[in-house]
Amino acid sequence: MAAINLLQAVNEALRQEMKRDPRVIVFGEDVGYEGGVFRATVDLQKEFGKDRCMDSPLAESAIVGVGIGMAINGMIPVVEMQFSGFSYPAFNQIISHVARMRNRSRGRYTVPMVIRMPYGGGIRALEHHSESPEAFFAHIPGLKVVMPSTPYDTKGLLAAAIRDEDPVIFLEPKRIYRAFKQEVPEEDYIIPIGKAKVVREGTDITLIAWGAMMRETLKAAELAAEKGIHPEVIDLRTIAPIDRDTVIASVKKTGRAIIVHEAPKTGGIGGELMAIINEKAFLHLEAPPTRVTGFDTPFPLPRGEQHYLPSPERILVKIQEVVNYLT
Amino acid sequence: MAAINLLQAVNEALRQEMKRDPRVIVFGEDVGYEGGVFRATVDLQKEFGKDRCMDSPLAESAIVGVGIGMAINGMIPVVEMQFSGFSYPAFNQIISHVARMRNRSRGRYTVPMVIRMPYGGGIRALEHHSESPEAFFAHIPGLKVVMPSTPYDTKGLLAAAIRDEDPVIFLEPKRIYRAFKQEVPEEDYIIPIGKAKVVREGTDITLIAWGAMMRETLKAAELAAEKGIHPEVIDLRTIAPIDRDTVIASVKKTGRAIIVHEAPKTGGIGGELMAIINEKAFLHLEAPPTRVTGFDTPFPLPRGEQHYLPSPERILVKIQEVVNYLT
Amino acid sequence: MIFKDYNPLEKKMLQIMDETGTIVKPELMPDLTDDEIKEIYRLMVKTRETDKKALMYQRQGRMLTYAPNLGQEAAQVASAFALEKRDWMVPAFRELGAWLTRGAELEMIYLYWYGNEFGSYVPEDLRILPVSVPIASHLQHAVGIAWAAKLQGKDEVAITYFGDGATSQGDFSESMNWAGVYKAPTVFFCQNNQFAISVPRGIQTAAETIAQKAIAFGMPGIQVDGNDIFAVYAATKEAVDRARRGEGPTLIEAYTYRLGAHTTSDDPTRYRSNDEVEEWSKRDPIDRLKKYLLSKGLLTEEEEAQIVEAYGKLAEEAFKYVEANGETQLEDIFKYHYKEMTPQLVEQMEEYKQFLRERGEI
Amino acid sequence: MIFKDYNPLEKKMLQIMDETGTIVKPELMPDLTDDEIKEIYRLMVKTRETDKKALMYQRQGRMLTYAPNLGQEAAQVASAFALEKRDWMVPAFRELGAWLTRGAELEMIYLYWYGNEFGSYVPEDLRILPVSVPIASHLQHAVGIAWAAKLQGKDEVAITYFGDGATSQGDFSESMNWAGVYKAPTVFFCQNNQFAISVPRGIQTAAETIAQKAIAFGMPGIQVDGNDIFAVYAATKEAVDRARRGEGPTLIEAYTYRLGAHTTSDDPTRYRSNDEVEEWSKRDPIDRLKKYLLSKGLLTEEEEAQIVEAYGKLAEEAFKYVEANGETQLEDIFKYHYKEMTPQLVEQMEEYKQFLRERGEI
Ligand SMILES: Cc1ncc(C[n+]2csc(CCOP(=O)(O)OP(=O)(O)O)c2C)c(N)n1
Ligand SMILES: Cc1ncc(C[n+]2csc(CCOP(=O)(O)OP(=O)(O)O)c2C)c(N)n1
Ligand SMILES: [Mg+2]
Ligand SMILES: [Mg+2]
Repeated sequence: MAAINLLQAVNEALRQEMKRDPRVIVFGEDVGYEGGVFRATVDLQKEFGKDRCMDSPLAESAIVGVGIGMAINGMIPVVEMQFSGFSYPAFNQIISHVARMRNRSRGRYTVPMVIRMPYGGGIRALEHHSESPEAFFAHIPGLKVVMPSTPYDTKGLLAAAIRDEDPVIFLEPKRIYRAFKQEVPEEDYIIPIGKAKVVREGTDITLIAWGAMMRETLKAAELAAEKGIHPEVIDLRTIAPIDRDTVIASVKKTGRAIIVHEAPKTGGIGGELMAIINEKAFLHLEAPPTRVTGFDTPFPLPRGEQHYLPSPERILVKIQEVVNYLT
Repeated sequence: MAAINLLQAVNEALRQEMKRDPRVIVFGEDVGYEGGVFRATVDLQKEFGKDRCMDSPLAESAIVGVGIGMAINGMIPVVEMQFSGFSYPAFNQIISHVARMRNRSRGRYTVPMVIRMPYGGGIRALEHHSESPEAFFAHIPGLKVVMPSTPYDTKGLLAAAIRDEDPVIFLEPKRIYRAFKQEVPEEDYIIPIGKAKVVREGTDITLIAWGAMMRETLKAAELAAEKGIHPEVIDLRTIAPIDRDTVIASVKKTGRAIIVHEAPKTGGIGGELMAIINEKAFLHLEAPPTRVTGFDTPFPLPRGEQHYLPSPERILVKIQEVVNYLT
Repeated sequence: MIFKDYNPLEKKMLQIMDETGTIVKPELMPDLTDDEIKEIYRLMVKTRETDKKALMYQRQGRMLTYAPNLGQEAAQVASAFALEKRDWMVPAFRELGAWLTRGAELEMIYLYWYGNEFGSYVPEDLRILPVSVPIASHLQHAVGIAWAAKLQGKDEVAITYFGDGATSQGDFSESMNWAGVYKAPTVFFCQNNQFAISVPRGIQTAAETIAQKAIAFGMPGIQVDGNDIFAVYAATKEAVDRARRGEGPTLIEAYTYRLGAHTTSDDPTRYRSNDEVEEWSKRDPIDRLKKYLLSKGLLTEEEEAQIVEAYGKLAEEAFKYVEANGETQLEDIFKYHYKEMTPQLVEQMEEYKQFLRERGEI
Repeated sequence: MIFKDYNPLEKKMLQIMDETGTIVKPELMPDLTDDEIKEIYRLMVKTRETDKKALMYQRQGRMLTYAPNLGQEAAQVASAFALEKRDWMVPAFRELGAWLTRGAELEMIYLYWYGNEFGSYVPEDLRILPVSVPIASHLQHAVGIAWAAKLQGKDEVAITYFGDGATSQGDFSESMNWAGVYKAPTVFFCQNNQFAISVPRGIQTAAETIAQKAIAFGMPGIQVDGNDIFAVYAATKEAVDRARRGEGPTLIEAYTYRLGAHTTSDDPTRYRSNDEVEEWSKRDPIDRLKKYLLSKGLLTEEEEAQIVEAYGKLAEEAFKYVEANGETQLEDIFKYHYKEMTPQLVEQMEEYKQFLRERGEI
C-alpha cells in the first residue's frame, strides 16, 4: 500500500482500467500530451499512446457527443470536462443523449461512458471554476452521479464508474485533490456505486455530506463532540441514485439531520434529501431536517469565497440549533 | 373583456408590451413570418415589422446569447425556445451569462430579457417535446422562473416578466394553450412575479402545483371535497423565487401538504418545497409533506405518456393517504 | 476527383442526369448496374408509397406526428445506397428513404411514429442509430462512431443526415471540425430542402452554399443536385471511399426541396407560395428517374403500377401490425434507463402498479 | 480592398512592416499620424510593463491567477486603436492591451485579477464588457450588441476578441453565422497565439487558416501578421469601416504567439520547446515597432527607458490602491444578483451576518 492523494487516485484508477480493458479511452482538453491542467491524466499518453489518451479540440459538446458515438461503437470513453463550470455547453448532449440513448433504443444502444469533472470552490479561482452542479445532473434520469471524498474511495469509485454499463458523472473535489494522502491498495478494487458510507457513528444527529464538504462536516462533528453532541456522519458518495437505506437508517436512529453542500441552497440536493427523510422517517424526527449550504448566488470571486463555503463553525452552529430544537 | 385562451394571452401580452415599449423585440425559430409553431407570436411581424419580430437561425445558444448582447445594448429581447426541451443547447448562455451578468459587473450591465418556452407533456408529441425543466432553472441564482396556469395570469405575468429588469424564464403550459378560455381585460395589467395564489380555500391539506398541473390538482381537490376532504390549493405561479409566505401560511393552517409536478421526482421542485415546509412549518405538520410527480424517467413517447403524468386520481389517492396518516 | 472539379465557391453543382432524365455528364456516370439503378428506383417508390400511407394514417388520427419525405427520395436512397452493410447511419428524423435503403423494416419505422420507443429498437444486424430530434446533436455521435472505428482498426464509415437548418447549430460545426482534426471517416450529408420549418434557407446562413462550409473545417465540400440519384450516389460514393481510405470526412450538400409539410403539425401554405412548390414538383426525383428508366427500356408503366400497388399493400400490412402491437407496456417505461433499475425506479413502478391494481386497471 | 487581395485560401497573410521594422508594403500603410503611431507604441509598452508587474505580484502571492499578454501587444493595441469611443469591445480574458487602449483604468483591471467583482464594474463611459471566461460564449453577446445597434439606428460597431482555441466551440460558429445573416456590424478578432493552454493550433482545426472559416458564414476573412501593428490596424480599420457602412461582419485572424504561460497556473515548458519560444521572441511586436520608430527618429533609447519606468510606477500605484481597497464587502455578495434582493437572499444574508455577529466577526 502506498500513500497517495486524491488526484493520484484518479490517475491510478484510469491507468489500471486502461490496462485492464483496451476499450477504455481517455480524452478532453489538455488531457493528452500535458496530462491535464490538474495532472489527473499525466503519463497516460506516454504509457498507452496517442490513440488511447488524447487532446481534443476545445468543445465540450463535442467531447461528450463524440464520446457517445465512441461508446456506441464499442469503446468506453472516460472524458474530462476541464472544470465542472465548463460542462454546461455539453448539457444538451448529456441530458438529451447520454442519459437517454439506452432508454430511447430500448437497450439496443448504450453509453457506458464516464464524464469526469473537477468541481467545487475554495481554490481562489476565476469565475466559473468553483461550481458544484450535482443537482442538475441528479435531476436527469438515466445518469449516475458520483462524488468521492477520499483517495481510497476515489480509486474504487472511479474504477466502478468505468466498469458500469451506464453513464456516470464523476465529480472530483478539486479543493482536496492534493490536500492529504491515504494508504490505498495498489491492486485494483471497486467501491459500489449507489452506496453511502457511515464514516462516523453517532447518536444525536445525522450529518450528510459528500466530496470536499466531508472534511468540514467531520471537523464540525469533532467540534460538536467536544461539546458533548455525538453526530453520525454519512458520506453520501453517490448523489444519484441516492442510497436512501443508509440515510434513513441513520435518521431513524438519531431523529435529526443536517445536509451540507456547497451548491446554492434552493434546488440543491439538500432539499431532495430532506424530502426523502420526510417521506421515509417522518415519525422518527425530533426536529426538522435542515441544511447548511452555499448561498443562492454564484460562487464569489476569491476575495469573497470564504463567506460562501460552509465552514465547520457554520455547521456547528446549525448542529447546536437542531439538537436544541424545542428543548 | 374578451374570452381568450392561454395562447392568445401570450400573444396579447407580447403585442401590448411591444406597443408600450419600443425596446421590446421578439425573435426565435419560426416566430417571425409564420408567427411561431404554436402561433404565439402570430401577426406581430405584420404589426411591428421585421425589425421587431423576426426569425432566427436554428441555434438556441445564439438566440439566448445574442439576446444578452441586445439587452446590454438597450433592448428588451423576448425570445422563444421552440420547446423547453430545446433550451438545453442554450444552457451555458443561461447559467453563465443571463443569470450572472448583473452580478458579474456589479450592476453595470443587466439582462432584462425574457426567455419564453412551451413546456410539459400530454400533447402526444415526439421525444424532447414534453419536458418540464423548471428545477434546472430554479437552481440557477440570478434567474426568475414563472409558470402560469390561466389566460388571465399568463397575460399579467408575461407583462410583468417583460417589464422586470432581471431575466425571466417564462414556461408556458402548452398542453392547455387552447384548453379553455377566460375573460381577460383588454387593457394591460401586471401580476407580480414572486407571488403565489390561493386558488381554492380549504382546511384539511395544502395542494401546491403550477402550470398545466393546476387543472389536475383542482380536479383532485374537487374529488376530495366529494369525499369530505377540503384541500386548500395554491397555484405557485413563480417557481423562483418561491413565495414562501403563502405556502407556509397555508401549511400552518392545514398541517398537511402535497406538491404536484410533471417533472421527474428526484431533484424536482417538490423536494425544495418540502424542505421549505420543514424549515418553516415543522411544528404544524400532522403528516409528512409529500409529492405526486412524474417518474424518474424521461417523458415517454405518446403510447406511454398517460402513465407518466400525475392524474387527478393519483393525486386523490395521495390526498387520502396524507389525510389519513396515523389516523 | 469529382470534388476537385466541383468547387462550391465557383458555384458549381454536380448534376449527372437532368430534369428530363437525360444523362448530361456521361463521363461522371457512377458504376451502377441496371439492376442496381432499378433497385434504387424501387426503394424510392417504396419510400414514397409508405410515406403517403403514414400521412394518411396520421390524418385519420391513427398515427401521431410524422415528418414526410416527399421530394427528398433521391437524396436519401441514393446516398444510403453508397454504403456497405458494415457502415453506420446516423439519421435525423426525416430519413424514411435512407432507413428503408439500409434494410430497416417498415413495422419498426411505423412503430416509432406511432409513438412507441420500441420503434427505435434497431435490430442488431442494422447499424442505424435511432431518430434524433434535437437538431444537429447527432452529428457528434456520427463522428464518435467513425473515430472509434478508426481507432479500433475497423473498416467502417459513418454517414449522418441533417437539414439546412441544422447547419446553424454549434454542434454542426463542432462535429465537422472534430472530424477534420482526427480524420474520422464521416460523411456529413446535408439535405438542403430549403426550409427549416417555416424559415427559408436564406435566414440560416449568409454563405452562398452550404457545401462551402466544409472549408472552415479543412475538408472537401460539394453541392449536388439532390434530385438526381446519379449525382447523389457518385458524390456519396466518393466521400465514402475517401473516408475508407483514411483521407477523412466530406460534406455533401444535396440541393433539394421538401414538397410536403415540415411535419403533420405544419401548414406550409402559410409561408411559401404554391408556385414555388409547383416549380419544384417538376423536378420530382422519382419522375426523373422514371423517365430515364423508360427511355432505357428498364421499366414499363404497368410494372410501375405493380410496384406502387405492392408497396401500398406492404404499408397497410405493416401498419396493421403496429396498430395491433403498438401499445407501450407499463413496465417498459421503467425498465430501460439503466442496466438494472434503481431502487427509486422500482419503488415508483410498484407504487404506480399498486395504484392501478387498486383501481382494477391491471 | 485589402480583404480582396488577401484571400486566406491562397495562403496570403497581410504584413506591412516586417520583423526588422521595415515597411514592406508602403502602399497599404494605414492612415496613422506619427503621434498616433507613438501612442500605439506607448500603449504597447504600458501593456507590457503592467503585465509584467501583474505577474510579479502573482508570484509574490498578492495577485491571484493571471493571464499574461506577452507577445500579443500589437494584436491587441492596434486592433482596439481602430475603434471609436462609441464602439463596443467584448473581450475574452487575455486582453489587457485592448482594455488599456480603450481607456480602462489599471486599478479596475488589477482589481479583477485580484479577485473582486468590482473589477468588472466598467465605468459608464466605457463600452467594454467584463472578462468572459467560458470560451467563445461572449462572441454571441458581441453580435447581439452590434445587431441591437443596427436595429436602433445607432452608429456603433462591436469588436470581440478570442483565441484560436475558441474557434472550435459551437458558439464561435453560431455567432459568426448569425452576424452574417443579419449583417450585424461585428468584427471577430481572433488572436491565434498558437495554443489553447497546452493544445497546439493543429489540434483545434484541420483548416489551414482560421481566417478561411469566414467562408462558412458568408463574410470576408483575413489573416494578418499579428505582431505588425500596421497590418493589424489596417485590417481592423477596414473591418470596422465595412461594418459601419452596413456591409456586415468580418473575421480577422491575427497570427501571433503567446510568449508567456497560459496563465500563472500553467507551465508551458511542459508542452513546447524553448527553441520555438526563442524563434518567436525574435518577432517581438514591441521590438519591431521600436526599430521602426528609432529609424524614423520618433523615439530615442532614453525616451523608451523613461516610458518604461513611468508605466512601472503607474502599475505600482495601481496595485497599491487595489491591495488597500480590494477586499470584497460581505453585502456585495448578495446585493447584485437582482435589481432587488429576493426574500431568500435577504434571509441568507441576515442569517450569515448573525453568525458572524455572534462570533464577534462583524
Ligand atoms: C435543438 C432543436 N431546436 C429546435 C427544434 C425544433 N425543430 C424541429 S425540426 C426543425 C427544423 C429543422 O430544419 P432542417 O434542419 O432544415 O431539417 P428539415 O426539417 O428541413 O428536414 C426545428 C426547428 C429541434 N428539434 N431541436
Ligand atoms: C467553455 C470553456 N472550456 C474550457 C475552459 C478552460 N480554458 C480556459 S482558457 C482555455 C484555452 C483557450 O485557448 P484560446 O481560445 O486559444 O485562448 P488563449 O488562452 O490562447 O488566449 C481553456 C481550455 C474555459 N474557460 N471555458
Ligand atoms: Mg430543411
Ligand atoms: Mg490561443
